[in-house]
Amino acid sequence: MSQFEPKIVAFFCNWCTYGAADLAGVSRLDYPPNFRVVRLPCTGRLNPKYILEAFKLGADGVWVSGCHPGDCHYISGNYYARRKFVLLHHMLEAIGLEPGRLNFSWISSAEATKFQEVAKDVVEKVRACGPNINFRKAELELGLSEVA
Amino acid sequence: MASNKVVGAVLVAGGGVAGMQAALDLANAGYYVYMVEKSMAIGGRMSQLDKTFPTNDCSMCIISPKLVEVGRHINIELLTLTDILDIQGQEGDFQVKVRRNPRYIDMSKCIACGECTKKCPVKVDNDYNESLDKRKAVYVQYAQAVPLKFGIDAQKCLMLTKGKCGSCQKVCPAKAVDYEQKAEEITLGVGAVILAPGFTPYKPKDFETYRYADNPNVMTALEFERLLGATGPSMGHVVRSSDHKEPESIAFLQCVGSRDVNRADNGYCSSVCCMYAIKEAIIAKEHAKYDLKVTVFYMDIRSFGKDFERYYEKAKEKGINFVRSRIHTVQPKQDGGVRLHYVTDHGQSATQDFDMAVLSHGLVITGETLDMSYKFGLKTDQYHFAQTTSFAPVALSRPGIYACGVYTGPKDIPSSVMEASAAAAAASSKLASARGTLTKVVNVPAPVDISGEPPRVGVFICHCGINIAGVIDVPKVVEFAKTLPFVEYASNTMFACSQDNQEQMVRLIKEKRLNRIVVSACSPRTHEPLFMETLAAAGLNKYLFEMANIRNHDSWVHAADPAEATRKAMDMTEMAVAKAALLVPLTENVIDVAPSALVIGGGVAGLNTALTLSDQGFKSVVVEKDAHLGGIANRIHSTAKNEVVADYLEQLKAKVEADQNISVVLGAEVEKVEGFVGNFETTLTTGEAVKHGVTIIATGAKESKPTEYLYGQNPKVVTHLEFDEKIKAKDEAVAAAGTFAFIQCVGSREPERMYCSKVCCTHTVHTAVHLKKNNPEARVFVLYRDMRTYAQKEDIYKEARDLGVIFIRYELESKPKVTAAGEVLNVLVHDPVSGRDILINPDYLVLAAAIVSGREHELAMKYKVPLDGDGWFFEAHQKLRPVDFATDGMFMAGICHYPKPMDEVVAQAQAAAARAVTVLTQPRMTVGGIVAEINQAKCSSCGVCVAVCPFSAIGIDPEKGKAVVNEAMCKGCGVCASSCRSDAPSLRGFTNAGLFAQIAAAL
Amino acid sequence: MMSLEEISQKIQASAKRLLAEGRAEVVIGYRRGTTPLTVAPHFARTAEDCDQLVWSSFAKINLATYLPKYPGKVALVAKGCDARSAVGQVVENQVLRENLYIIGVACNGMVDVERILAGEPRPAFEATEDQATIKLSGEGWITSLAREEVLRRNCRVCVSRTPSATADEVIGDQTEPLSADDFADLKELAGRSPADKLAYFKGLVKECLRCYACRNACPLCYCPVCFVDETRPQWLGKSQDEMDTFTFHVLRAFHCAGRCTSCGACETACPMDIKLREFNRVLESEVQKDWQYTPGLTWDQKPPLTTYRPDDEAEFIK
Amino acid sequence: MAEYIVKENALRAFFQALAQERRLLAPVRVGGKLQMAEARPEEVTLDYGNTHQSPKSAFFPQTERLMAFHKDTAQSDPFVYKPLGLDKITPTVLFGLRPCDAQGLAICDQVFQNDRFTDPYWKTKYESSIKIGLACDQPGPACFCTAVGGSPYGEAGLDALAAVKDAGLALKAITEAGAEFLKKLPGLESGAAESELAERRKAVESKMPGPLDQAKVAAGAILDIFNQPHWKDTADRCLNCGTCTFVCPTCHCFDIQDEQNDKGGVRMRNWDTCMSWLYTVHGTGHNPRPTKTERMRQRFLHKLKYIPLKQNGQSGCIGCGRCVTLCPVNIDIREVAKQMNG
Repeated sequence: MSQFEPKIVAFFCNWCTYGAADLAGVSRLDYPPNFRVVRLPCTGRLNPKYILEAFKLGADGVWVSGCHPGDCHYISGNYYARRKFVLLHHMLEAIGLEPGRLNFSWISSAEATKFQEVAKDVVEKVRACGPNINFRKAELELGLSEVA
Repeated sequence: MASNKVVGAVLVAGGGVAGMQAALDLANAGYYVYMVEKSMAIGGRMSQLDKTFPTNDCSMCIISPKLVEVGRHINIELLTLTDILDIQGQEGDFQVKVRRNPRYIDMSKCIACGECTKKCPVKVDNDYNESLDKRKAVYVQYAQAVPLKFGIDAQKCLMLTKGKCGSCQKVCPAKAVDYEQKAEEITLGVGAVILAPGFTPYKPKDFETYRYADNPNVMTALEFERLLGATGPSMGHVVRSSDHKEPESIAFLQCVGSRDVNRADNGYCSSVCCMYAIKEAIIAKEHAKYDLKVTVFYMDIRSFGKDFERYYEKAKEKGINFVRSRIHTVQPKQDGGVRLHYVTDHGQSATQDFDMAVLSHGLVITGETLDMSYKFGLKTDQYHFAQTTSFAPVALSRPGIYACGVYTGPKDIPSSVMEASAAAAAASSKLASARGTLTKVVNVPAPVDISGEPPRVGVFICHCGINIAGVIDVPKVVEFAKTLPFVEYASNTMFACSQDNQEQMVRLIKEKRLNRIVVSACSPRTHEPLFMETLAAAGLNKYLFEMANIRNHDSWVHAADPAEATRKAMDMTEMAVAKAALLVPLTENVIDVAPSALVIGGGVAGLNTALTLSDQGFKSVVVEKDAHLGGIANRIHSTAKNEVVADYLEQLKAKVEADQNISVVLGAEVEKVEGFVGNFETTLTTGEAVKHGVTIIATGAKESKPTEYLYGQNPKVVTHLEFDEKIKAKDEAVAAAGTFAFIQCVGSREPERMYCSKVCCTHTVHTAVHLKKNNPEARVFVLYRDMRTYAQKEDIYKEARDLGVIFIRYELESKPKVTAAGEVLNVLVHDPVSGRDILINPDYLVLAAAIVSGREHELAMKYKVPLDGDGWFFEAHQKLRPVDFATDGMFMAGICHYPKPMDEVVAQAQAAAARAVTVLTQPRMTVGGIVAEINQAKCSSCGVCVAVCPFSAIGIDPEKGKAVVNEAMCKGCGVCASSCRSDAPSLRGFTNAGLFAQIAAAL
Repeated sequence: MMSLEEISQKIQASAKRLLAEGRAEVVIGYRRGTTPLTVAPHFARTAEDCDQLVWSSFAKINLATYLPKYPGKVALVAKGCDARSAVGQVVENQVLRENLYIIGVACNGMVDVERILAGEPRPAFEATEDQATIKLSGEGWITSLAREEVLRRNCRVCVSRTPSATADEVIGDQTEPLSADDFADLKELAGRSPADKLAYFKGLVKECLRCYACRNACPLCYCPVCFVDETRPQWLGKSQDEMDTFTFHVLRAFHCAGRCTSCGACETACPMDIKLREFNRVLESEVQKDWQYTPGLTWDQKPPLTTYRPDDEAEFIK
Repeated sequence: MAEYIVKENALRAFFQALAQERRLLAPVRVGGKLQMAEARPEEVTLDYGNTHQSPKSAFFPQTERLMAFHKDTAQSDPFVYKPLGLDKITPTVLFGLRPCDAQGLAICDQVFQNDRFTDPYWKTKYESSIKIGLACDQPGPACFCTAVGGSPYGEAGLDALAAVKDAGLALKAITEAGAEFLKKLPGLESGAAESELAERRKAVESKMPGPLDQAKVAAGAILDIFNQPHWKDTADRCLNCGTCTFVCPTCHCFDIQDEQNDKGGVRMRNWDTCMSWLYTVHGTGHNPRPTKTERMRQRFLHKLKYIPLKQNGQSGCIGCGRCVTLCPVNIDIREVAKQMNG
């Protein structure tokens, strides 16, 4: 039986983690192809809605990554982001999101190896959670099931 | 033969952080810049660093935007692999002869795919990694290098040395390898030259004591830095070179090749080693997943910069052990480790074993740099640093040639950056008449109006030779792209970035009336600007562009799974198309800039800023709250270089008075502030309203009033400034006195004021020398905690000791006790070396009272700029933007930023002026593009966006009661857009709709 | 202890005084409701209007909800939680401090009317109360309930019953908290499986009608356009999709994080009697734990999502 | 018409018979609340009071998937909307409808099928159902059916009416369909219910409010009522929360939404509420009912002026009292009706 291949939406800030992914490419550091990257100027741009939206649309996992605290290209963007993440992460796990579905990291543009490690780790964690059934929209699919 | 010709170009030699900053400031101020770099890429030493102190910022992350900016600047011509041969002419009109050495790779063709490196059979020590690992003979200096072009090491290449191999030429998909390239000499006409050649780290090879040469587990700090680096030889994993085992303990040995006239002949302090050692110690402990023991062996910890002392304290809290001692012998151990022999603080011999030792080696001037100084007629000091004065800290002995960075003395990054801006200001001070004469502007056709048109997306999918197509089924992605909504045209291309493809794209955009463009190729971080220019050239608004990074994020990392990689490329293209279809043209607007400055503070910093601005032809108003100019410098006798401050001040004031561009308002302060960059309007307490384009805060600081050591109770106890005033006044009692004592760190480096006042140690030894020279019989005692005579100031410390000044160290826990018995002042101090208490009866007890900030909260609020916890004005970035505020158009200079000596104050003042000129030089500023906007119908005026904006770019419109974005200040981070509960702010280019479309397309 | 009648009289007297002095153009308080166990918000603009102002254990709706952008000078009859909401609104520029006068009332907690009614299926036509009891009567029956036992859940853990720090005046004897919310139930839940947690929280909102009464009753939900009403992009469907509903509650709680004063207006308004505060409490506990922040206690505090500390803890971020 | 008595000990069998015949909707306790819901015979309660929510969702659910299409070009009819569910509607019996609610459904029926429009989803469900009322002996403090032309023993919209008698039921058929249905039920005993019901009706009605005078509202010009000053005062209190519309048996507004993903799309109908800003906002951003005053006024006018105008004087409010009880700020339609009448 083939193993479950999760679909993961990743949100990277342009200046650090997106750069780390670029560098991982330059360095040919391979990692699983399970995620799709949405490039943001800053993790501060990440509206918590986007995370919920990704789950609602059926993402099995979400990965958010930006500059280390203090390294923000926009001075304090990721400090504000971090507070939002603290609340959202706590909230979602408190109401029953499986730990491992929603992942956060700080990866600087020089940390290609950390990028590779975290990428692998995120995919494995999400894989272990299994398909996202509980946080996806059903109404539409219920309707579709009648015509498909 | 003097000519009056003034050339509006400047040559900057050295592409390190200092050279880059100078080049950017000049280019942004209307001068054409030749940036000459010896190696294949710019970036300098900073590109080798893992982190930077005291913020632990990732070094590469913070310089790479600067690298890219320099690399892409239309008015900076980057000459890599280039040497300067000769400088002829004089200030205003130099002819600089340079030699451009061959790279053997055609830069216009190289796509940096790395195929050549893969195939190259030659392995060479990798200098970027301090020879800890190997690179190939054809290589790129480092992954983020600018220009991102490969080059061939002519000394090692088999083809170039032996005429055989040629494999790189065979595999290069872009046909970029050219073994026939030859060196060429060219002459550049420039008005001024800035030299920023930097340093080389001291090589402890000959220093047998440290066993560096024969024990691989004794490394230099720069090697260790590379070991810590994520791109280093062990990818940040701290292991010993000998056995790749994780060390259990590491010793840092300070002052290797510094403060050492015996072996190294380097009497100076290298200024940065204490801090980088602390940093490396902290990072090493963080990297180790176990309890790594780190000990730093030091003579004095010199954490004198902004936030350095706290960093040192934090290191102690983290368990890093600090031992005051100089290691005299390093003995190798069987297990590969070292046994250190040293004498303790209390005079006892001791040994300790470590698995590794790191030598904190100093910064030295290379022979090559020294040769250059001689050749170009530039005076140097005994340590080969270029000579400058305190009042003209970036001007070299030959007019028209300026310096910045370590060339003039050891210093850290922010000081180098400050000097770089200062050098830009100084270098252009005589060139103002030629500003804008040699600079280029880009002319683009007016964009076509696409309003009302449905999206017509053009998709270009790049093969990147075999880089993408070797893994991804590109034709399949093209066919898929054609099925996506709004896609009008899709095709594949061998190299999307090639000149012919750009032309093809322009043609297709026009022919097929494409109004959105998607390129699936490499990283937007490197290539987006290029394609945006292509759109502009085709008459399309450049923001109607989106990229899918199917190379770096796909083919290069999923080579093992072509099917999944292809699927991913399809998804990524779909995401890009989905977002692109929702893009709208973004407009850029121009706003007028008032070409003048308001300088707040009429001290040395403020006046120098105003004068430097005047050199560039800009008017300024200097507001001074006192009734006279000069500030705190009025009370200082002389500088560390023995320059008399009063004479200097007199000249300075006279120059300011005579200057038509400067008007001074005395006895006034800022009452009210309106406006923003380019258009400030400040009302002074005198009622005068000033319109200005930029603001420079130079409000200075104060000497604190000590609350201990009988200060204020006994007339013999005085502060530094009070004592200086006596010296200035040639006080007879001082001249007659026989015994002097100085107590250092009075009110500094204490829990409630955890910073070093930076100037006191130097000022004390300088004064002590003065006293000794005036009266060799005088007995002078200095009671100190760590002597912080950094850089060449160490010489004064040595001179003081040579003259017989007695230095006694004390601990914070056992401060000297000062009592008075009648006329007699008793100073009792415990000497840790002898273990005895020493009683001194000085005629004068001089206290190095802490320098304290003015805590200018009100001023800060008015200009929406921040103060740090100690009340110092808080710069935009501690390393790379030391004179800028995060708020555009706001700058700072002098000791309102942090205590510093006169030369650094002057440098910072010139730097502030240089930074200000980059704003003032354009009569109009372009604003807009990717900035936030507010949908006022959705705004509740709750103020969240105002509070979170890092750049104070959002305010509440008092009339409408709704938030408004000041496009001139917005940097496009989007924090407002994600913080607003009702989605009133939107970040253009990264709208909710666009991002939702991407998310949906991803799934 | 001051009786309800006395408190009512004092409110009336204050209201009249404030109107007469021009300190307020309207006093927002409560009047008797048209059915038992209810009060109605009352906007008193004249002295006669003021005579109808009352205080009762049914004054559970948070009148601060009316404040944002309310024109002119307003006096607000406020319990502790209501005053905290008003303070938050001032901090968030919804109300001008100089246009607001807070008539604070020492609150002894409001009663849980839904619970009382659920326990008494016979139609009640009258309800009376004194300090300790609520008396309910219908056709041929009368029953009395101990007030303490039918308090709302949020009132049991209220730590700011009397708004002494921020009110312009306080009526009634200072009341002390019964206890503080120790979030013990949430902590217990946190230790359970994700499936259990999800079942609990999804169960809470199973009956949600998406009427958004909770939002409209909330003093913090003053956005001109709520995220659920966004149409471009419309990211929350309008159907009874379980996840859309759930997302609404999660996001609403998120938007109230560090701002919610546990006034319970949402639960009061909810026609389905959903324990909406459970969502808010999850974040309330986190905000308290991480940033030691309690909203609405002072006029100059910065809501936690509008600020940061460089050393904020976030150990879950790799 | 047929009359029956169901003794207490025969109740269970009666409900079993109902459930056997059709899908049974009846008052049951759900999470502490009395609701009209799909019920097992043993769950049916004859409790006091009205169900928490109106029974309208039996025919007009809050979300109703109307049509769907798929995008699979390999299958037939991609991108073509096909109706959903019409062929899967099961005949239903509603037991325990309060007369006020039955009246409410009858009003909705006029909206969903009339001489201009027919809504197949409503029509099919409504017409295939049997509605058995349960008369109301203990009206609550917010009940006022008698004030708006109804009665706790009213028969409009019902096929049969029952009342609790000795813990059992007295039951009579009202329509032919009702009579037919009851006749088929096994074990139902005939008995004299008609007179019992008539007598009880009088007794209960006498305890309830008399007719609400709406003469001036009926006669008045809409614009005059529009401009009455009392709206502002009520609007001051109104939160626009829309609770009233969601619980009202005669509120029937809906919003049609399409949702789609990469596999296909669904068209669904969801309850809407005139209390919402979104209800009237135009694509331009203009909103003809910009504030809560207009929105709240609209609802009362709809109930008390527009429906009577369109449905021969029938009040759009049937006096169930749900909005009065559940309004968080105690806006009482009885008071508003009085104010509207001058």
